Amino acid sequence: MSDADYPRVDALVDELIAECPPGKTDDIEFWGAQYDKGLAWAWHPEGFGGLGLERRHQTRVNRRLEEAGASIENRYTNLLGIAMGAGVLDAHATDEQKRRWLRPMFTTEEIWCQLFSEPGAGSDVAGLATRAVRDGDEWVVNGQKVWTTLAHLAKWGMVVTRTDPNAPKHQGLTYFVIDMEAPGVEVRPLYQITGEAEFNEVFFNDVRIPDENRIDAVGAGWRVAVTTLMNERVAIGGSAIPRESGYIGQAVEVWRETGEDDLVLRDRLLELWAEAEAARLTALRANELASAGIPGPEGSTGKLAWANLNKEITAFTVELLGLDGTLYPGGYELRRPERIAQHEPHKAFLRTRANSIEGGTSEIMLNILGERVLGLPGEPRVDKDVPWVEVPRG
Amino acid sequence: MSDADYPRVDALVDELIAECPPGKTDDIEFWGAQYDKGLAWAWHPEGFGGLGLERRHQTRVNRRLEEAGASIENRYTNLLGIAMGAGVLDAHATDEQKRRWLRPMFTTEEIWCQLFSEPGAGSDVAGLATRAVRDGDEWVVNGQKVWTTLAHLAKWGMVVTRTDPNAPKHQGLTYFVIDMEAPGVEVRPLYQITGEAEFNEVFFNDVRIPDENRIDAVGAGWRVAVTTLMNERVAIGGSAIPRESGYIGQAVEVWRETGEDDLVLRDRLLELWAEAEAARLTALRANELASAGIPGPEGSTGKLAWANLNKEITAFTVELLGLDGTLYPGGYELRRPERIAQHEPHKAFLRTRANSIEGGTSEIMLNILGERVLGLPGEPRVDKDVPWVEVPRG
Amino acid sequence: MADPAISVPYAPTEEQDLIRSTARQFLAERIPIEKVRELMLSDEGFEAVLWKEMAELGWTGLVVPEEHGGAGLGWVEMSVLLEEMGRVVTPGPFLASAVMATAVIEELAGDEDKEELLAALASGESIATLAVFEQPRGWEIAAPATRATVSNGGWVLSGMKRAVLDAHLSDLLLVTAGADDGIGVYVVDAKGEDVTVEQESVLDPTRRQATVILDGAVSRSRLVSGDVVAGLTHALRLATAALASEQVGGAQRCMEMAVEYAKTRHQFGRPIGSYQSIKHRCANMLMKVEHARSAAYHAVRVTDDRAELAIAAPLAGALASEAYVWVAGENIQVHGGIGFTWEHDAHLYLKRAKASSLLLGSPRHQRDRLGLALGI
Amino acid sequence: MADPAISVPYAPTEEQDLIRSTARQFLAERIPIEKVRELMLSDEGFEAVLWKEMAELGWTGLVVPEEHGGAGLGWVEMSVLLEEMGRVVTPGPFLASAVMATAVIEELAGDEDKEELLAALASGESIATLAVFEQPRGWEIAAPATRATVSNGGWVLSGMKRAVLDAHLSDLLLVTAGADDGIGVYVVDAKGEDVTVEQESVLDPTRRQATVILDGAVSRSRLVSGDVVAGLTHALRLATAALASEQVGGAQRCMEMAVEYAKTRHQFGRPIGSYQSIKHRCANMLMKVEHARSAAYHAVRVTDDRAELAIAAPLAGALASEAYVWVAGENIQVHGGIGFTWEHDAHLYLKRAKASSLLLGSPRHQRDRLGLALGI
Repeated sequence: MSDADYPRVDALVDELIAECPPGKTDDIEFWGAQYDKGLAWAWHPEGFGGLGLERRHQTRVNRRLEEAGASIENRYTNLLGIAMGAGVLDAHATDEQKRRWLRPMFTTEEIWCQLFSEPGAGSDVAGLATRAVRDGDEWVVNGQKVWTTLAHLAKWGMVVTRTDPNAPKHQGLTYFVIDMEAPGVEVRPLYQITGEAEFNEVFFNDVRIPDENRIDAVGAGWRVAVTTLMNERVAIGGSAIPRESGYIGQAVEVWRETGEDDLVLRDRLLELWAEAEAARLTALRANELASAGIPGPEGSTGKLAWANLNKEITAFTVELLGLDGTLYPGGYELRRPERIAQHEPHKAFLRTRANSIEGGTSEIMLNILGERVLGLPGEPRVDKDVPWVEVPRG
Repeated sequence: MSDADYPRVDALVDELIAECPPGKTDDIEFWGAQYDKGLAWAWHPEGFGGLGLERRHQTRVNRRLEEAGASIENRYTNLLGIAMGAGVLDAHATDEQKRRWLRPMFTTEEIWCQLFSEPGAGSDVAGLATRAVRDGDEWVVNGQKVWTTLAHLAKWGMVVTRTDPNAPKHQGLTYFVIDMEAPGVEVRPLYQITGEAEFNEVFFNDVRIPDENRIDAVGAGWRVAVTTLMNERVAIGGSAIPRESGYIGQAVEVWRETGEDDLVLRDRLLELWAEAEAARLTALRANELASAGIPGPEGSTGKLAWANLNKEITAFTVELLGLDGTLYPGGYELRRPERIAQHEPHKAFLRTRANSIEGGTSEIMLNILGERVLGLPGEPRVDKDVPWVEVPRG
Repeated sequence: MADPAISVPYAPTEEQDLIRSTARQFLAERIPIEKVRELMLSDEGFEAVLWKEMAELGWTGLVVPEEHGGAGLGWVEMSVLLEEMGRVVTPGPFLASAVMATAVIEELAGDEDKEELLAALASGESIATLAVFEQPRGWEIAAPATRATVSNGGWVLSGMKRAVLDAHLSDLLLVTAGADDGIGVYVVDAKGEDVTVEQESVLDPTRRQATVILDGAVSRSRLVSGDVVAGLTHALRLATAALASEQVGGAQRCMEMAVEYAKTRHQFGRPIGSYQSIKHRCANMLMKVEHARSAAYHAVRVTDDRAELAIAAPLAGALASEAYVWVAGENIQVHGGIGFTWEHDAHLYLKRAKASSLLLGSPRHQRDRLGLALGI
Repeated sequence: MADPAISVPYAPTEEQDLIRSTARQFLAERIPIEKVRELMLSDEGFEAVLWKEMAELGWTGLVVPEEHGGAGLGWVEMSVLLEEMGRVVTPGPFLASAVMATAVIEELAGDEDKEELLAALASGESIATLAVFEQPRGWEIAAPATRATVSNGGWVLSGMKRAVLDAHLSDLLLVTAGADDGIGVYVVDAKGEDVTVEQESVLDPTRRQATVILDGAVSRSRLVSGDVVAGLTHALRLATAALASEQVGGAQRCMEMAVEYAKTRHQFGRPIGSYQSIKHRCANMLMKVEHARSAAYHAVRVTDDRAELAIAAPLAGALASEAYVWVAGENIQVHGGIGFTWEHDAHLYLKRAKASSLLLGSPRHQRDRLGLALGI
């Protein structure tokens, strides 16, 4: 249905390109105009960067804008905002809140970050301990978050806090948008085993949030958080990449460059190639079936598969390098990384160790596949219906 | 200490050999004399086939008897009796019971079998459902046992029954020695995927056991069963075999016979060879340290390691055979097997699938390693302190 | 590396859905697992009447062009049918005749032979099988030791072929042999003189095979149009892709068996599927099955693109073989003792899985072919 | 196949227990993990004073005969010490000098050179390292491209060596080079003229290495007694066995870290070690570590039996390398996010494990050596 809308959308795109010629127009200005014409998130309501259409229209818009040479860099610069934050606001925020936050989010004038994980709450996000206590029209927040990308650049943070410690863990949570420039917010780089700091630790020390920045009801934080996590796991391992691209492509390159000809290593390379191609074809099939409205289990294995594969492939690539595998080009000076598509093999070997942890550990993904997809029973829960304060932690 | 006893033991052995020259003496007669001299289980008290010494004296006795050409075939013919039953009787039986059963057990005049597993109680042996109800000086037994070796040849069976369904699972069990020739005992061959029946199903239909055949107290069945299982798991994968023997030896043979020279398969063969040798060396080290009184974790990994290895090695050997791997020499006519040291590759591939199930599944072995050896916490138990009848089953 | 253009959609067509539902119903009614077990222990391993019924359903000529009396459908439809057969370890010569022999005839037969042979196979009146392997290892087909020589105007064959699928049920053997003018595929009457068919005792008794000895056997015709080795290779790739679909069907069923059992079987007062060791294994089954499915589906969708099939077929063969063997084995483990018994069906799948993984080339061998196609 | 006769018992002697306790105490006091981290980020990666203290403990000459100023102990004692060093990823040139260089001198030096060189190494006054590898792959030592030529009465060397362990800390380089009379090991002053030592940036910053360029560097003597290639090969087997013990120590420590964390870390109200996914992984860690330990212990117990060491060394090398890399990686997984941080120690072990697995031959390469020794 609504292919009828294509002409209308195309017209708006033509209009945008005519009024703000890509290349000749400042990016922020262009994105602003794109938002105003409802071409930012086509499925959003009119007036909030959308046209009330379906998602596929946006895919079409993006393709046409790219063809016209317009920048879609904002989707990367403000990844968490545009890919996840917008969805959360669209689903849970008031019109006033949307009006306040969506446009500068899309133009990248305000960068967003996500504040869920805590040292004590990794897989068990709902076990988080960051407290928010009401004080008149404000909330006072204390606690620590971790694994926060972009926190050092962000204006706004999506934060889940515990507002009722005596309620069962999932019920005592409330979701806020926090001003990362507010007093009491401290952001520290979190260096990882590669020597780089993609992430941050964020400390809240009596940070005050106006109640108007609360998303959805008090105690509804988990519901909002789930919306966010859904978008995240779709983002990871969901899309279909070209054949022999990514780390398997790198492994093949190294194989060819080194002139390696050991049949044993060749068989291993081909084994990994086959696994990677199967994962790729699975994503391809899942996407096609999903867009045809036939969702199936093939959609849920990507994150898990790529976590394993990336780890195995990069470990193998380092082995392919032989003695050179013991080197670490560039060294370990602790620094902020530049955003790059693909690491060189040694750093890739280290970086991919986290693929089976970040965005849901492989153990959790296996539970999800087992319980939600295959319908296997859950384990006995000791933390379900007890007040959060009484749940053993450490 | 007590090496002082060696001369005495040696003297008894010389005496035995002199009185019953091996080869010239009927085996049963010889084993009877061996028992009477206390050379059957040296660690048993005098009068019960032993001399009240340490186990290592028996090792010495066996070696000397073998050298003298005496048969130790009884240890195989009556494996479950001599390796496990005797230990149970020694630890839990009355002198009268020992006097009744030990000698004919050792002489193989009475074969023994073990009746623990049930269709509904595999890993969870203590969940067994076979009922024994007291009736005066007798017990009336009803139920079904499974995976019983030698049941079709046995005179006596070691059986665990539930005598109190309202007690928690471990407390309501009682252990008996049951006459396998008694009315109401039905033994059916249990055919396995190889087409052979090593095992039996045993059905009890109002079988009457005199109370004098009860081992240890009413309700003490679990304690006695544990003694039995201990001996079993030591038996499996405990002993050290020669290098490149067993299925890895077979794989190497097949490699050589087929003249296979694929480097990829060679690397895989060597990988398996290395794993098998490491498992072998581990058993060697464990045995040496154990006999030096230094028990360590290296003693507990054997069963698990060999289960995995036998499965992987035999699957690989069949692959080595290429198209011939699709054959099944001998076919599937359902039959009782003859006892043989090693199956041909195809049958071995099928037979070893059970290695990770029989005598404790690999999942259970991993739990044991994790909890008893590494001290990791157990899972929440839903069946611990509730009456057995209320535990969900199926 | 450029991506292959896949024109055929993954979403099943109505026709494909119909084939699936018909197949599931027919197999459930006519060859339920009890019947499979009966046939498994019989001498022949199959019954002619079932072949007749499959023919009436149009299965024996599914990929045979309509002008030759077939249904004129494609390999995607074939994969749907084979997936269903794999689910219930359907016995019989379907893979041998309707897939492998048919593909070879399509590739290498001249118009006359096509006319005659395909019609015979499609109608179910004849059963054919491929006799190409001579060595236990390597799955070499290009240089048969079997010789074809001319004798009073016709071709006669001498040699030995192994692992000839369901030869004892077949009327026609398609035999590769070398003649002075090179390798050819020769059509031989399986029941004819100077042909000895020795049924072997096989690991998977639901798919039989024989050693065939040809001692001056007369060939009624030979199929040599085009590049014979290239044609045979392509036909075997089609067979590999088709077999992969059957393997995926079997693996899928093993996963379902394991999951069903894990939900109902209790130990220590809990369904065993609530333990992570079992739950995660089932989840890994799902991933392996879906990956194998993706490879198999891809392969049967690119059969018209010979270069891509050279990649896709061994890819599917390797992944489907490994997935099926692994899932079938783990299904037994999840079932515990009962899964190791003859009376339980789990072993039928393990045996089918292991044998199928060696039929057209072991996974390692398939990866070698993949590497050759990729230039790795 | 005949079993090797192992005379050396597995039960530790009092002396071995003493070495272990001394090592554990010294390393805890002088090179605790904080110190390792400090050295890891320093230019040199080590401090001379620590070498002096190790020398005083008799470590630098542990396997050097007493008549040459060493402790005159065996490889079993060495393995005990290395296991302890592996536990705490001890940095420095110990493997290079006290193990590898020492073994080569023992094997190939004449009495005079032994006299002088071993005394210097044992006393800690000199540090030596082996410069044998030139190609990134293959770990080939028999045919160096580096040339040794006679120039005014002495030998001068030209060539390039890679992966020379701790060359920047060494006084002496033991360089393999080819001369007209065959391959030899040449002693070169590491700080001398015409020698360039370029420290490389390495994956495992707790064990440094350099590329060494020799441009007419003068050799003070050459070690050529006996069959040089055979001697080198044996020395590298001793090194492989010794390294395996270090790897086992590291793997053991990683397992302990994982188990400790699994006992205390709670998620969903339970210690994560109570979940089978974690518990079973720890159990598998135990099995792999014990298997690797068995292979390593065996190797250092048969050093006098050259034929058996040819089997035992690559066996230990392959198993210890694979076990360590796997356990170190899974230790990070068990720790989750915190295990991926720079501040946590887990990565020090992963880096040591991965680099060590490639130092003397990858597992695949070790298996190849094993196969050659077994005639497979």
